[in-house]
Amino acid sequence: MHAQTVSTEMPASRGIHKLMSKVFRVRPKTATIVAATILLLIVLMAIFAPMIATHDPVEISPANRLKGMSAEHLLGTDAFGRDLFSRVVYGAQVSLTVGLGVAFLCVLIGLPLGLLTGYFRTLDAILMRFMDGLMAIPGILAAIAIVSLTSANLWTLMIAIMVPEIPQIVRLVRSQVLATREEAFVEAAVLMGTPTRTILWRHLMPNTFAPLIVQCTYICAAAILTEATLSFLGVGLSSETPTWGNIMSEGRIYFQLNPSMILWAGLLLSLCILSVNLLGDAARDALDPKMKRREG
Amino acid sequence: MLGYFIRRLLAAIPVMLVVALSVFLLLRLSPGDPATIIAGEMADAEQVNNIRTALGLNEPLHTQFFIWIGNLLQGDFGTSLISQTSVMSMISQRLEPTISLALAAITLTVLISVPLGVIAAWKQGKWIDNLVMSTSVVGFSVPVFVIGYILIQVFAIELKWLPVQGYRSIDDGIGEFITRLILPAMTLSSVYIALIARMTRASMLEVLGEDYIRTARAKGLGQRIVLFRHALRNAAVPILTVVGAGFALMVSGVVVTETVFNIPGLGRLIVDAVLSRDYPVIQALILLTAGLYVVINLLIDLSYAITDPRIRY
Amino acid sequence: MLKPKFNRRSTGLGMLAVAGMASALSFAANVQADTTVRAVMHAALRGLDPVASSATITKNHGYMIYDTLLGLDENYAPQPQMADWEVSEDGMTYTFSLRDGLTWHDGTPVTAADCIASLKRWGTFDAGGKLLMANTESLTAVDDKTFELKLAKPFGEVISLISKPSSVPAFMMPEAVASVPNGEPLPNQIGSGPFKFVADEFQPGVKVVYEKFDEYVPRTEAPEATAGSKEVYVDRVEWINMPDVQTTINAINSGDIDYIERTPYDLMPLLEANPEVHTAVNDPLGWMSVARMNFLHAPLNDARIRRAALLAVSQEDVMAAMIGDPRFYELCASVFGCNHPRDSEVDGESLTSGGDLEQAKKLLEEAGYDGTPVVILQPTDVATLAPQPIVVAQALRKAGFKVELRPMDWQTVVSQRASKDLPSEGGWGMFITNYSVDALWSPVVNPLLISSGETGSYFGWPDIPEMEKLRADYAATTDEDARAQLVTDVQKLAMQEVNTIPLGQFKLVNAWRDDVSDIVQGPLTAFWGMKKED
Amino acid sequence: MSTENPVLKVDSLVVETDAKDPKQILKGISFEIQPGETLCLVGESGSGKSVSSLTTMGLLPEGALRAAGGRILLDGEDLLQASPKRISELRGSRMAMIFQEPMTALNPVLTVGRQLDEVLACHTSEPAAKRREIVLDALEQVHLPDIERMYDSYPHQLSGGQRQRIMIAMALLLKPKLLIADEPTTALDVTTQHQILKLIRELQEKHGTAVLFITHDMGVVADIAHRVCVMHFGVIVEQGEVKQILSNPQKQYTRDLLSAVPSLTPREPRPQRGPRLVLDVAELVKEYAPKRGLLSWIKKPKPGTKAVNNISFKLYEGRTLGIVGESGSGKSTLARCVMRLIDPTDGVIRVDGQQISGLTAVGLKPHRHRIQMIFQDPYRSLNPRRTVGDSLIEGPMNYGAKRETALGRAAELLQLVGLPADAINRFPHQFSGGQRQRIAIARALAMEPDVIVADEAVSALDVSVQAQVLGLLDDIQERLGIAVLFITHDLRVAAQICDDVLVMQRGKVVEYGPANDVLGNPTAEYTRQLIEVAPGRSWDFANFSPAG
Repeated sequence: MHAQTVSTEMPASRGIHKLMSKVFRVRPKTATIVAATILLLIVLMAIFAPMIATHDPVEISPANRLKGMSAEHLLGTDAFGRDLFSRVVYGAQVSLTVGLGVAFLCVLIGLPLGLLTGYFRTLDAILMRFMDGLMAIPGILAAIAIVSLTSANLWTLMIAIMVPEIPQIVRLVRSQVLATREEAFVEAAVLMGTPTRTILWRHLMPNTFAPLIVQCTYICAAAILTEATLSFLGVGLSSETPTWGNIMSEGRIYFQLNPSMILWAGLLLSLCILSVNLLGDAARDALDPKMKRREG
Repeated sequence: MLGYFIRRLLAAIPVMLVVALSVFLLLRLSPGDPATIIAGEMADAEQVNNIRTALGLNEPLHTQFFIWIGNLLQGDFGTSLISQTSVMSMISQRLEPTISLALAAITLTVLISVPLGVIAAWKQGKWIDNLVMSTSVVGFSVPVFVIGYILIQVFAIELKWLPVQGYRSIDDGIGEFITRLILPAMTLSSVYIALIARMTRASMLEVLGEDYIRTARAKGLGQRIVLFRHALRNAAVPILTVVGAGFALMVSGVVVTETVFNIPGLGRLIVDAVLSRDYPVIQALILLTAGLYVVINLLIDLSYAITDPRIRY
Repeated sequence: MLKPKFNRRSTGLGMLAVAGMASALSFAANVQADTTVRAVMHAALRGLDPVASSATITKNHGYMIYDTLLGLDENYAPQPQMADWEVSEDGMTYTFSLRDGLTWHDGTPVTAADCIASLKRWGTFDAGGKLLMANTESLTAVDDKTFELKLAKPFGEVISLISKPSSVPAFMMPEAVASVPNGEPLPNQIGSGPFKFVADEFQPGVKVVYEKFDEYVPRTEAPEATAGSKEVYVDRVEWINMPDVQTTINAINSGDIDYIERTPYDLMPLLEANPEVHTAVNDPLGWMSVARMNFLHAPLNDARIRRAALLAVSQEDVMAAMIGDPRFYELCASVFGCNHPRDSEVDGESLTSGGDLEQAKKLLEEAGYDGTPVVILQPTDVATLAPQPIVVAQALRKAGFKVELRPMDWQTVVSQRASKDLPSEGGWGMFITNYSVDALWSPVVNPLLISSGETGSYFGWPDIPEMEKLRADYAATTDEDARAQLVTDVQKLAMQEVNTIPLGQFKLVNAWRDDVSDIVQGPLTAFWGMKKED
Repeated sequence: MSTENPVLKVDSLVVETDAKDPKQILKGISFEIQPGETLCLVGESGSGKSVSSLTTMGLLPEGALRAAGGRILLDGEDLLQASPKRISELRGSRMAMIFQEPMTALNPVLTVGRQLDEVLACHTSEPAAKRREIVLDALEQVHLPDIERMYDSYPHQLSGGQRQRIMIAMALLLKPKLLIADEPTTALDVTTQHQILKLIRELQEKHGTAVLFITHDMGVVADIAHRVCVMHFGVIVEQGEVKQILSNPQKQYTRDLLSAVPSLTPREPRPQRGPRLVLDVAELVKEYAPKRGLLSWIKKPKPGTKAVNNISFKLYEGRTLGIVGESGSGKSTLARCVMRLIDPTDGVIRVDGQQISGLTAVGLKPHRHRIQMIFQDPYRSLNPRRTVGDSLIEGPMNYGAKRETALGRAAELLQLVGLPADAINRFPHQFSGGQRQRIAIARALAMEPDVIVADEAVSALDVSVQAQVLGLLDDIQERLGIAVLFITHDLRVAAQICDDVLVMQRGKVVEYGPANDVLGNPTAEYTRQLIEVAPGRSWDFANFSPAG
């Protein structure tokens, strides 16, 4: 029984999604609430950045560079004399845009592809070879190549982070469809003459949502991290656009002299990812039918 | 088993073709021209064009692709455009540090994360479970380079227990080799430990609910035997799968760790190659990692059969 | 800021045994019989052909394994190195005589034929070399150790070009090596310089290893810049590439490396607090940061708009953001760089006095600037090139320009600046680079002044016949007064046409551990003359 | 018997959920078992019978349930007071347990011998060679063939019956005083079940073991029990000697339970309703291609497995045809072929005269609605995310019905299957299994089919619910004249509902004819054997008397 599921093409990678979604489990409820609160605060900070920030985040003032904390510059200034507090506040915008944008676009592209490959065997055979190929390219390498070979703007950055994630979504949806299409209620729909597109849309798609939401939170967290990593490697966004990644990347050489230059951006970044991960865990607990059965 | 192995290898061919083609197109269709980089500051158009011709960059795209693939099939990965050394030798120079780092990290990871995961599953809901699980979420959430810097600051600069950077080959003495590997391996494994501890816990929880665990308990077996002999082996397949899936994570970590600790490995080679548009090196490395990914996953699949007698290929 | 902590030993709670073991182990492996200098250079050596490539690190590599006919002394005056020279009465024939004892690394003697081939090859790559060859009628060997250069017309720069250290020095290679076709790699790394290249240990992007060339016969004069004795006192030199400056600083503080070629200015406090590490400026001339505009496309094809851009910029801002520490930069409006005989800052006053926004706005208005954005290529991965575009962009915006910063890695800048397309279609409007001052210091060698339009001139392709005439006049005359006047004229014209916007002159800080000594001052890091305690 | 010292004495045992607001699962039950005696705990799902056994073994799921009161005395020792270490010692040596699912109760990654050996290694200090001897002897005692090979086998290499024998061998390895058997035969085919029950009885007599036997199957009770405890919602409703309970139940609940057990005697033949042939299956074959090896293109192809091998039958309107067989007989494959959920390899299927076996998906659509299906698992046959109403109108709307019309019809159908009209706006998880199966029936009816295929439609239900659903099907058939193809492994159910019966074995027809003839007077050896081993065949439960 097990052997059968394992022995089909590229099983290890195919199993990942099911597994990934299994990875995250019960969290104490308070952690979820704290996570949601933190995330909400970060979102609010991003939205109201113009009101919260004390300075223009890109306004340089070389005479005031590398100043410590003061009333004028709450977190001090960076190597260009830009106000760190304002940059950190504005940085939330990019990180959240990248995280949410990548997750959303991945679903937008991956969900239909996954539904179709899960249902139509011939399409599956072709498309999944392609997806296997994409998956075999380590994401970070693809991202480095895409960003540095084209030009680094928000779109290319998001595309670069997205490309390696899409096959993951396709696989997840596909495996979900493969499992669900065996369910009796789908067979019942076939017997009632329900057209295929309706079966896909009405019976199969809603059953992919639970794992999809969980997966999305992890993609979101991973995207935010990847943005920071790309900045670290020197292939991120221009520092004209403040992001937590490039704040840390530019501040990292001052790590021993003035740790606060990366501390705050790093702390917010980690808190943000942590919250998203925790919410993912919570979503998983809430949506996992197995957990429900156990409770019931 | 052999048949399965061969079939899987055959199935890897289209995968590798997709990889090769995507990488090739990505490189050739994006802006940036290695010839201008080689030519340097003062070169004029004619010199650049000479270089392009000498490098074969003036051929039509498909010709370039087939020449490349043809050479690949003969085991020739080409010559670096920038340093004019053979790509094979560049890769083999860089292989040892990366492999040492990866193996050290995996060893560290398995030694730490599996027992942690087992204990967390056993003590589900207790404080130790919560501790393991929350630390592992943090492990995911802090960028690898931050972890690296913190470890350097604490263990190398403040405590001076370990060297701050660099790699020494195992030929230079095992002690030096190991001391220089500890911090990078810890850095690299931070994410991995988190992932595998969680997977182990999840998989163990799944297994602990199985009937045969109840049977084992009903037989009056001790907790340790139940956990490690009966449960862990059955939980192994998903854990192994994640070990394989973590390969992609590992590559990302390697690139960053090698930069932070100045380890002359493949991770840095690829970043350098991308930044200098060294097409043959980029192509070879991405193909290599993709191939490695396929092979690792194949090995992992084969290892299922060792842990689980039900699986026969 | 936190105080750097070097000598403070934290008291570890337990695990002392582990610590002891670890440090014992690391000591054991550091003991080596030979003296090896481990240096972190400013970049990784990739290209190995110092004539075909103008990369600075490749030039440094060239000075390790190759020698030059002539060198420069402390005062930038040409001195004999491999050869002595004589000039004929009419100034049209130069005779070079090789000194005794010169051999290639493979043991064969250096001959006049080798040098002629090398000069010819250099003449096809280097802009100065091209200029020399354009004025040369013949290069002929008189005997094994003597050769003649005959000029076709009067030309005053023969010796200064052959002795110049930037951007491509005339390195001498064996004839077989020098006759390799353009575009192909050098067949080997055999030179006659003080060091031998260890090919087996070369790891592109990681490490280069040089060994002392035992048969090298140094000159007897004291070492001075690229002239004088190049006697080597260490057995090996290793250039180690470190991509992370933080790691580099940690490495020199912990003794893993001996020398840093370019110390990150902001991290100086970490080194200055360590008594075992010295820091100093060894190249008094240093570098110049320069902005270059694209003369082909709107809006920068209008001299008034280019001038407006120049007026908007304040060097102080650029240098402060880039260097920070005022000890290591100075403001300099000369297109030739400052602190040498040919500097002139005429018409660049606004640059050194904080910019002149009012005048810039006025000029923009006069020129009828229509808001076409200035596309600035912005490298993100090189510490000494990343800050300038950001500061310049802000200055231009304040003057009323629309600016589009296009972030990319430096290598993309290198290939994109060759594009003559419209800025909106993959081309560019401005990029910023750094030049060693010795590559800018005369109208002849300064690439930014070549104004021959789309052929022959540097990226940006200015077409200013008047400038070409001034440069030709300069090259042709040897009269010092006339030359001084021409320097001023060139500066004036360059400021009017804005061949470049000088952004300031800065110095590189070298750092080394105290067991290294006797470092030769000069335009590049010399590993000859350098001593290291065992 | 009751005068001896009981092996197990459960006294006022209370088990509740481990929560802030605990709910009692066992509400103070008491019973005892004497040596050599078999006590059957019988009850429907949720009665608490399994919880009693798990509590005894100390295997209650931690953090979910806990024993809150009472005593469990094993040989006079209170297990609820014993330390976990002591319980561990007792498990396997003094008390042992066998479980319902032989397929999952053995560790799949360890050899059978190793798993048996562990018991000895853990509880005794015998040397390895001696242990092996004991294990082989135990395997011998449970009548396993080829015990040396068996010793080194992995569980997946054995059949369900063999695994259950291994479990029994394991349980009895140290000759425990008490054996707890929790539904040990439920997952097995009747033939195997018969053998396992025989084996348990044999070993019990041999060793004088006390057996606590948990089952929901009255047939098994009749065959094996000395005494019976009937449980319902955590309470022992009634206990006594088996004869007494079966023939003279005191409590209404027991009576209902017994009455719901279908009789093995076929019901009276019903009159033909009409001559209309609604389903005609002729020479149907479903062959699965052999697994293709690497060298398949050079080797001669191996023959495939014929899951359905040349089956023909006819079903007239208003009639019920039962397809009966053990697991693996091909009956479900047959049903799915008839439904065209899978494509038959060969043969003809006609629904209402229209051949549907060769049609494409598009060609099939106009005919789909004539034949509908009811699935086995009521929890999986309804889309959990759609309301009952949405599920009911989906089919009619596919065939052009207006939403309002379809909804109206759905409400009528819900009423017809005995559900309240407001069920239409609710979601499946708000209903019990029996109710869901009613909804599934309503959904099938909404399509106004001529034939309904019911694939093990009642086998997942408790016996009382099963009786209700069967009654409903009968009623609907009466009213609407629908033909039913009823797939079941349960001869009792088949006897109760079918007009005709087709017995399948390994894809082939063994016997086909009117139910009376096939079940009442079987001609085929296999059919006879099936009836022979049906548990409780000697008792007529509904009439509280021995079968006539």
